[in-house]
Amino acid sequence: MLLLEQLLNGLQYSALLFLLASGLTLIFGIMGVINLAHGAFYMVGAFCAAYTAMASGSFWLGGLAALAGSALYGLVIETAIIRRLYNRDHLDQVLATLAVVFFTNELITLLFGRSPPAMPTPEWYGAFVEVLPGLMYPVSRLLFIGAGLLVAVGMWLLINHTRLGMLIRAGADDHEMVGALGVNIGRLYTLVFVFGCALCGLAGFMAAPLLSVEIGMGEKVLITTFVVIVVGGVGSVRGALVGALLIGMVDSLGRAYVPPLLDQLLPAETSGALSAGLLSASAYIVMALVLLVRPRGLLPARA
Amino acid sequence: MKKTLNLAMLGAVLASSLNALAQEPVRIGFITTLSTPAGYLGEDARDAFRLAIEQEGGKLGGVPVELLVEDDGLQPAKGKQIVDRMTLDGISLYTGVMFSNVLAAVVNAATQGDRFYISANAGPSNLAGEQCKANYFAASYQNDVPHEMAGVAANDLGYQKMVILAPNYQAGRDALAGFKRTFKGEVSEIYTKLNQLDFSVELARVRALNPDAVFQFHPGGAGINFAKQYGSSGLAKSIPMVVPVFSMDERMLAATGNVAEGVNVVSGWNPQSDKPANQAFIQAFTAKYNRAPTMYAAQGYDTARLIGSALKATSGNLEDADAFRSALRAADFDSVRGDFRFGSNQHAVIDWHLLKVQAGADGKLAEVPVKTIATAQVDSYAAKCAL
Amino acid sequence: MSAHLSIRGLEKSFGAVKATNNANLELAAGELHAIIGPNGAGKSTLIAQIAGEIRPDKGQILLGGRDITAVPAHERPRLGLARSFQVSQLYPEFSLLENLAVAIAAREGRSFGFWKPLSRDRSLLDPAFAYLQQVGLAPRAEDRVSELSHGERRQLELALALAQEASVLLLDEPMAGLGAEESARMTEQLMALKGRYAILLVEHDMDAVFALADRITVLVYGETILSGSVEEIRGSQLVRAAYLGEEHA
Amino acid sequence: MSRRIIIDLACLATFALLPLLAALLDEPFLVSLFTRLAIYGMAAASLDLLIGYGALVSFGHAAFFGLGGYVVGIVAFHTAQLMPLWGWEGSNSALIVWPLALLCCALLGLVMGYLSLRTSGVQFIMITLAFSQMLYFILGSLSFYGGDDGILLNERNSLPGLDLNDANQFYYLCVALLVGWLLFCRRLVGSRFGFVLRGLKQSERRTVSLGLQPVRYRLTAFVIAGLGAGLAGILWANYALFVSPDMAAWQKSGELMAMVILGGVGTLLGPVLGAAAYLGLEQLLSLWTEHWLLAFGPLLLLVVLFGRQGIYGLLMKGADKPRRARARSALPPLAAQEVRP
Repeated sequence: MLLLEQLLNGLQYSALLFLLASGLTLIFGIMGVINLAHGAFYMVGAFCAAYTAMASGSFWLGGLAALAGSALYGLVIETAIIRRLYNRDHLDQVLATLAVVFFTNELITLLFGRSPPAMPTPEWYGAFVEVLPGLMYPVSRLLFIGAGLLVAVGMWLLINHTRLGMLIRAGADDHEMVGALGVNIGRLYTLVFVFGCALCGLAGFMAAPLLSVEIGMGEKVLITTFVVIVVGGVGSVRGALVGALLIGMVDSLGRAYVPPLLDQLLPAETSGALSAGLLSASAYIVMALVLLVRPRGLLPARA
Repeated sequence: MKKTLNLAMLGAVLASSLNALAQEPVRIGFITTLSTPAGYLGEDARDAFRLAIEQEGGKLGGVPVELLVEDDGLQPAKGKQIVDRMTLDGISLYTGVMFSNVLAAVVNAATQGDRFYISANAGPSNLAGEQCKANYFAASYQNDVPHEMAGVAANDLGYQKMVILAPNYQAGRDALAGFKRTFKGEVSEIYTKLNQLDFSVELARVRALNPDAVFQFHPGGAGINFAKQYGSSGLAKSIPMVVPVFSMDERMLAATGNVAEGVNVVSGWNPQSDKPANQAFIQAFTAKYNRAPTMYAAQGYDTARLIGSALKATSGNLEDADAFRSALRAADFDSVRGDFRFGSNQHAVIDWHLLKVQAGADGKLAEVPVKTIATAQVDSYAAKCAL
Repeated sequence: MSAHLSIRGLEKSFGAVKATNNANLELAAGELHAIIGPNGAGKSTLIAQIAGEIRPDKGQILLGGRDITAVPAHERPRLGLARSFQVSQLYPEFSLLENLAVAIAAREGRSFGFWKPLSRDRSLLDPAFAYLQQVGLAPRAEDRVSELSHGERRQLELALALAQEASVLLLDEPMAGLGAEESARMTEQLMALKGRYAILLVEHDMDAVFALADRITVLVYGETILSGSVEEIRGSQLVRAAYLGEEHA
Repeated sequence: MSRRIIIDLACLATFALLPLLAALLDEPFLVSLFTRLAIYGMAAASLDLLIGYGALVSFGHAAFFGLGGYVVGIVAFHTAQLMPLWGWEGSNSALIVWPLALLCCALLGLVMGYLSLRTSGVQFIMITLAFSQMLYFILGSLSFYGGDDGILLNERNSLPGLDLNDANQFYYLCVALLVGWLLFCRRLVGSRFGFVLRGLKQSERRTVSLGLQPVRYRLTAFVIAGLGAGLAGILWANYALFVSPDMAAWQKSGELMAMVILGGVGTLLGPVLGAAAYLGLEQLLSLWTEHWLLAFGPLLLLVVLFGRQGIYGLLMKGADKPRRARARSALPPLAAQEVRP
C-alpha cells in the first residue's frame, strides 16, 4: 500500500515536470530555441495565482489569472525578444533568455517584495479521497495528476487531430515546408510560445498551494525540466511524457527506498552521505545513462 | 577665474573643518543575503539595523555610523570578495551574514588584526568551540541551541517517538545532531535533498512510521513547501510538529497560511513579550516597513544596539581593540529578546521560548508564547573555547 | 586485370526502403570505372558505404584483397581510399592552401602538432601549392574557400582527393552543378589522372562518362544491373529501358 | 600596426600597469579585482577553445574549475591538519600541488570528454551539465571536507622566488599565467591540431574522409580546455583562500558561458574582456543598487541582440580581417614548382 502511495507521489511530481517540459520541448523542437526563461513563466503564473486568489478569494479565479498572466507575459517576451532569436545560434539564445530570467526575478521582487505569498485554498482542496480501499490520497495531489493527464491527452488530440497540430508536426520536421504551405510562420511560432507559457501558468497555479511561491522558484525546476526533455528526446511531446515519468518516478521512489536500503547495507556515516549524493544527482545520473545508450534520447522527434 | 578658485579653496577648507568638528562616521560593513529566495532574511536584518540607526538620527551609541550593505547572493565566494574589498577599504567592523557557509568564507578576513565581526544570525559550532576567536561575537545564538531546545521542548510535551527531518547538508546534519543531543525518546531520521520541492515521499514515510510528533529543519522556501504539504497531506491534524524558528518564521507563516495552525515553534525571541524594548521595536518596525518583524529582524536590531553600546563606551574609537572588545563583552544594552549576556565564548546567552501557531487576538494566525523552555542557556561548545 | 576494389552483394535498407540491393562491382588498378543510374538509384549511398560512412547490412567490400567492410571510415584513407563529395565538403573559413595542408598533414600522420603554425609550415604549404597547380587553382591559393565560385570548389574537392595520395579515388559527381565549359575542364583534368589511380566515378553527365570511363556499371534501385565497356552500355537495350530511356524521354 | 595587435598591447599594458594605477589612486582593491578578472579570464578563454574553435558547447566547464580548486583545498586541509593523505603528509609547494591538481583535471577531462563526446548538439550541452552537476553533488557530500560549507585555506601555496601572499606578486603571477595561456591557445588554434579542430567544426565529413578520427581531436581539446579551467580553479583557491562546491555548480558554468559570448566567441582574448565586462558590471551595478539584476539583464540582452560578435567584435569593427593579412605576409612567394609526376 505504501508502494502504491509512493507511486502516486511519483506520478504527481511527474505531472509537474510534464506540464513544464511539454511546452519547453515544443518550443525547442519547433523554433529551435533553448529557452532558459521557461521557468520564469511558471513563477509568473504562481504569483498571479496567489495574488489574485488572495485578492478575490476565489481559487479558480486565481487559476484563470495564472493562465492569462503567464500567456500575456509570454506574448510580451516573445514579441520583444524571443522573436529575434529564432535564427541565432544556441549560445545567443542561452544568454538572452538568461537575461530574461534575471530581469523577471528582479521585476517580481520589486512588484511583490520578498515575502512569499500564501495561496488560499477552498475547503474541499484539503480533503482526501479513498483511491483504493485503505489508501487515502489528498485531493490537492490528485488534482495535479489530473491536470497532467488532461494536458497529456489534450496535447495528443491537438497534435494528431487538428490543423494546428499538423502544422506543429510539420514545423518540427521542416520549417520551410510550413512556410510553403502559406502559413504565417511567425504567427505559428508566437502561438506555440504563448501556448507553452500558458502551460507554465497552469503548472504555476497547480503548484502554488503546495509549493512556496517565491523568486527563483522557476530555476529550481528548470534544469530538471531540461533533463526531462533531453531524456525523452528533444522536440517530442511523447518523449517529454516518458521523460517526466522516468525522472519523476526515479526521484520519488529513490527517495522512498534508497536511504532505508543503504542504511541496512552500509554503516550509518557512509550510507547517509552516499544516499544524499545519489538522490541529489539521480536525475543527472539517469540522463547520463540514457544518453550513453541512446544519444538522442528515448523517443526523439525525428527518426 | 581667480575668484572661483578662491571660492573653491574656501569651500574645501570649510568642509574639512566641518569634518573635523563632526566626527568621522564609523563605517560598518553589512554583508548579507538580499537576493535569492532567502533574501528576506537579510532584508529583515538590514531593515532592523537601519531602524536602530535612524532612531538615533544616524548614530549608534551617540557615534555617527555609516552602514555599507552588500548582497552576498548566498554565495560564499561572493561574500569573501566583498569582505576582501571592504578590508582593503579600511573597514574594521562587520556584521550581517545570514548563512553559516557564507560566514565560514568571510569570518577569517573579518576578524584578522583589529577587525571585529558580530554575527546577527549564523553561529557555526567550530567558531563557538575550539576555533573561537577573540574578535568574533555571536549576538544571535549558537547554531545547535535552537535544535537542542526543540529537543527539550519535545521532552516537555511528552513525545516518546519522533521522526526528524532535515536536508542533507552541513547545517541540516548539525540540526538533527543538536536535536538528538537533548531529546530522550526514540528517533527515526529522514534526510531530504537540499532545495527539495516535493515532500510527498517523505510524508508518506512519516505516516507509515506513525510517530508522536515530527521535528524538521527546513529554512526558507523548502520550509514553506514542507509546511504547506504537511498541512495538505492531513498529517498536521494527527501528528504535531516541533520546529526551530527557522522552519516557521513570521514570513513563512504568512506564506504557509492556515495549514500552519498548531505548529510548535522554538525561538530565542518571544514576539509577544511585553518588555517595553520589544514592544517599542515591534511598533517602530511595523510602522516604518509596514510588515511584522521576524526573529532575524529582532537579532539585527539587537546587534545594532549592542554595537551602539560598545561605541558609546569607547566613544567610537575602534583603534583600541581591547577596549572595544571589553565593551562588547559587557553587552550593556536592552535586548528585545529579554535578558542577554555573552558566554565565555562570546556567544549570546539568552532565554528560549516555546511558541504555538494559533489565532491571535485579531483572528489572524500568530506565534503565541506557551512557555519558557530554558533561561540563560549556554551552548554546549563554550567549554571548549579557550578565551 | 586483378580487382583492386571489389564490392560483393552489398545490401542496405533504411526502414522499408532498400537503398542498396545486391550491388556488385569490380574496380581494377588504374581503371576508371563509372557508375550511372537514375536519380535515387542509390549511387551516393553506395559511395558512402565504400567510404565507410554507412555500414552495409550485408555483403563485403574488399580493398586490395582485404575485407574492409568493418573498417571505420577514418581508417580507410590510410588503406588507400580517397573520396570527393557530391555536395562540396570543404573548410570555408580556411584558405585553399590551408585546406590542402590539413589533408597533407593528415595523410602524413602529423595532425597532432600543437605548436608550429600550419599556415607557415613550408613542408605542408609547398606540396599543397603543387596540388592547387595541378587543378589550376594556384592563383587563388591564399583566398578563403568561402570566396570561391562553385566551379572552383569542385576543383578544390578534386585537389583534396588527390592530396591524399590514395590508390583509389571515389569521385561523387565531380561535375555536379558545373557549366559546360567548367565540365569540359574537369573532364580534361580527370583524363589526365586516368591510369594513375583506380577511379570510381559517379556522374550524371553522360558525355563526360562516355569520354572518360573504361567500364560502366548501371545502378537501378540500388541494384547493379549491368556492367560493361562503354560500347556495351551504349548498346544495351536494358540500360535504355531502365535509364537512358527515362532521361531521353 | 593592425588593430588586433593594438588591442593586444592595450590589454597587456592595462594589466601590467594596474598595480601602479591602484597605488596612485590609493585603491588597493583594484589589484584584487583584476586578479579575479585574470583568473576568470583564463577559465573563459579555455571554454572558448571548446565553443569557439571546436563547436563543443560545454555546459559543465565549471567542473574543472571546481576540481582544480578542490585538489588545492584538500591538500591544504591535510597539510594544515597534519593528517596524512594515504601516507603522504601533504605539501604546500605549488610545484607539487598544482601539477597534481592539473593531473586530476586531465583525468576528469578524459573520462567526462570520452563519455560526453558520444553525443552532440543539445545532448552534448546537457550531458556535460550532468557530469558537472554530479561532481558538484559529490563535492557537497564530502562532509569530512566541510560539505557544502567548503574548505578554508590558511595560506597560499609557495613558489620559489615569489611571495604569493603579497597581493601584487600574486597578481603578476596570475597575469603571467593568463598571458602564457592565451599565447599557448593562439599557437594551438593555428597549429596542425588546431586546424583539425576548427576543420571538424566546419565539416566533420570532410575531416573523417581525410583519415582523421574526430573523437581523438575533440577529446584532446576537451582535456586541454579542462586544464585551463583547472589552472584557473587552482589560482582561485589560492586567491580566495576558500573553495566550496558552488565552484562547480551549473551557475558557474553559465557565467563562464556568458563571459565567452559577451566577449566574442572564437577570439580567445574576447572572453577575457567578456570576463572583465561581466564582473565589472556586476560590481558596479551591485554597488549602485541591490536590484542590479534589473539593469544587468537588459544590458546582457542588448549585447546579444545587437552586438553580434561580442565586445571583441565591436573593437575590431571595420578593421581588416586579420588572419588573412597575416597569412599573406608570412608566406614568401613560392617558386613555381613542377607538378608532381
